[in-house]
Amino acid sequence: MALIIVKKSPDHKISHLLLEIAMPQDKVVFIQDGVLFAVDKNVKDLVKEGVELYALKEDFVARGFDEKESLVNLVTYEEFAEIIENEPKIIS
Amino acid sequence: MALIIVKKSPDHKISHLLLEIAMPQDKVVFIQDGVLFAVDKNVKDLVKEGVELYALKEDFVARGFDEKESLVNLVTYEEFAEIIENEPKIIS
Amino acid sequence: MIITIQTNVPPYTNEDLDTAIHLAEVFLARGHKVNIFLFADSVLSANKFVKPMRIDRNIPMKLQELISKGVEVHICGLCAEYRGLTEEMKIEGSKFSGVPEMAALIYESDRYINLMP
Amino acid sequence: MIITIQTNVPPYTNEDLDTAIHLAEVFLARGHKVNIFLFADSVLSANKFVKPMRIDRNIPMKLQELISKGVEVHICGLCAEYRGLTEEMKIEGSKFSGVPEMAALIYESDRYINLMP
Amino acid sequence: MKKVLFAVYTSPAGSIWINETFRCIFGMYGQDIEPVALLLNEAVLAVHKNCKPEQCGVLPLSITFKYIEKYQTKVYAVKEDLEKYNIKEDEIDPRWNLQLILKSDLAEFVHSFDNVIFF
Amino acid sequence: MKKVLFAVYTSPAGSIWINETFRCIFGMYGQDIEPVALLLNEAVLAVHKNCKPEQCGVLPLSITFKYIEKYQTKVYAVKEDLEKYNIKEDEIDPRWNLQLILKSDLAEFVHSFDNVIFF
Repeated sequence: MALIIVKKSPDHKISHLLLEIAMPQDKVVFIQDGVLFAVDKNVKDLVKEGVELYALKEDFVARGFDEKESLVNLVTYEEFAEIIENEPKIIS
Repeated sequence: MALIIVKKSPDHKISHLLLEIAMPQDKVVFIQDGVLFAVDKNVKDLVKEGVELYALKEDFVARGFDEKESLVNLVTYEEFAEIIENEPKIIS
Repeated sequence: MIITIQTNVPPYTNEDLDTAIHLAEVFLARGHKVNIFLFADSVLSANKFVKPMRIDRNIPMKLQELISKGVEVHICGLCAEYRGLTEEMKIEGSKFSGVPEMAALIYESDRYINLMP
Repeated sequence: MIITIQTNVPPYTNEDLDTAIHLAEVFLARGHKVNIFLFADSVLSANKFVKPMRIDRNIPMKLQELISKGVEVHICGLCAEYRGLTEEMKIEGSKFSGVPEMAALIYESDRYINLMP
Repeated sequence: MKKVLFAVYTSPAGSIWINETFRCIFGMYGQDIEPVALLLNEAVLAVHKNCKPEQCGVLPLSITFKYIEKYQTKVYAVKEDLEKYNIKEDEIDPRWNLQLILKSDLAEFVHSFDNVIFF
Repeated sequence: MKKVLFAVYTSPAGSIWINETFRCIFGMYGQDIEPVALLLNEAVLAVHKNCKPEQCGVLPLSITFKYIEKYQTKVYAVKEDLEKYNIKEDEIDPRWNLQLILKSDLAEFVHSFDNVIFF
C-alpha cells in the first residue's frame, strides 16, 4: 500500500504515469492543479480497480469548481494529513 | 507569415497547440527540448501542409541524436538568427 | 511522528510553498515534529529580502513563523550558492544544509513528502 | 535591427538563459542592437552573488560580458522584489525596469523573442 | 500601433501566469500598443465567477477587474476549452469582459497580431 | 536500512533534474539508505553514449560516472521509453551501469521502495 500525491494537471504526462503505477488499496490524493482530474469523466478508468481517489477540497474550490462537481472524495487539509499519517510509503 | 518557436517537448500540450496554429508558409523552429519533435515519425502530420520545420542543431545533438536522425532541417544558431531576421512576426 | 516536506520550485510562481506551509501548520497542530527541506529554486523562499505586494502573502515570513513554532527549515547550500542566496540573506533560524542532511531527514522521518518539480 | 529576448524561468534549472545568451552573441556579431528582458524567476540571472560550481558556466558573468558589449539587460523590478534581489545584488550595468519598459521594448524592437515559461 | 497578443495556457492558482499576463497587458497602454489577452487550455478556468485563487492562499485574480474596465481590455477565451471544463456562459464573471473564440479560428486570430507572447 | 527511489522523467540538457537526481543519490550513502535511480520518459535520453548536454553549454552528465562506479549505484531505465527514442543496447554508455525494466513491472518495482521521490 502506498500514498501517491498528484500535483500536476491531466495535461502533464507524469500525472498519468503516477496513476498507472497505482496498485489496489493505494490512495491517490490530487492536490494543486492535480485536482482537475476530479472533474475528468474517465478518472476512475485511469487507475486499477481498488485504488482510492481523493482531491484536496481547498485546491478544488479555489479553481472555481462546486464541491458537487467532484467525481472523487474531497478531503480537507486535516483529512489529507490523516491520510499521510496512515500511509508510511509516499510516492510523490 | 510567422515564425513559431517551440521550446517544449512533445510531452507538453502547449507545443502541440503551437503546431496546430501554424499556417502555410510559417516557419517552425524547434529548440531546447522541442527538438524531440525532430525524431517524431508523425511530425509532418502535426502541421498543415506548407509549414516549414526546422530544429536547432546544437540542442539536437546535445541530446544524443545523430544529425542523420532528424526528420526536419537542422539549423545552426547563425541560421536560426537569419530566420528571425527574415520573419517580423514571432509567436513564442 | 517526524514529518519532512521537500519543495523544489520557486515560491509565488507556483503553489508548492503554499501547500507546504499549510501542511506544516496542520501537522504542527496535530502534534508532529515538522521539517521543510528547500531544494533547487525553492531556496528563494528563505530570502528575507523578498518583498511581495501588500495584498499578497509573505512566504519567507510565514516560514520564519513556522521556525518559531519549532519547524526546522533546511536550505540546500549548493542550491543557495547557485541562486546567490548568502548567509546574510536567509531568514533567521533557517540553516544551510546539503544532501547529507537530506539523507538524514529521509532516514529519520516517518513521512517524507516530496512536491515534485 | 533592434532585437529583444525575454526570459521567464530560473537560470541553471532550465536552458532558457543559455539559449538567450547564445542568441544574443550571434545577433551582436551580426551587427544588431540586442536587449534582454529578465522577467519572473529569470531575474535571478542578474544576481552577482550566484556562485556556480567551478566546472559550470557563470550566467550572471556572461550577462555582464554582454552588457560590456552593448547589450541592455533589463530586470523586471517587481519580479526582483518578489525574489529578494536588491540594488546591491544586481550585476553592474543591468537596470531595474518594469512593464512600461517592456512595453517600450516591444514597441521599439524589430524582433521580440519570448522564451515561454 | 502594434497589436500584441498575450496568450496564457496555465491554470489559475497553481501558477502565477494569468496574473502576470494581465500585469504585462496593463503596462502596455503607455505605448502605442493594443494588447489583447487570450485564455486557453487550463487558463480558461479563471473566468468562472467562483474561481478564487485566494481560497487556497495565493494571489487573487479579481485585482485585474478594475483595469480591464478602465482600459476596456479585450479578453478572449477558447470556446472548446470552456466547454471541456463545463463552464456555461452564465457562470462567467462579467467583469472579464470575455469574448469567445472558436478553436478553428485560432490560427488566423493569432496571426492577426504583430507580436504573440505565450505564458 | 531504507530503500529510496529517485525517479526522474525530464529531458537532459533542457533542465537540471537528472543531474540533481544523481547528486541527491550520492548524498544518501552516508546514511543507512540504499538509493536507486530510475530514468523514465524523456530522461532516458541521458543514457545514450552521445548525449552530451555540455554541447549546448549546460552542465555535463559525465561527472556522475565516477560516483556511479564508486558506489555501484543501481540505475534503471524503462525499456519501452528507450525504444521510443530508438536507443539500442549497444548505444548505451556502459558507465551508467544500466539495467532495464519493463513498463509492466514498474508499479511493483516502485512499490518495493520505502520512499519514492520524483524529479
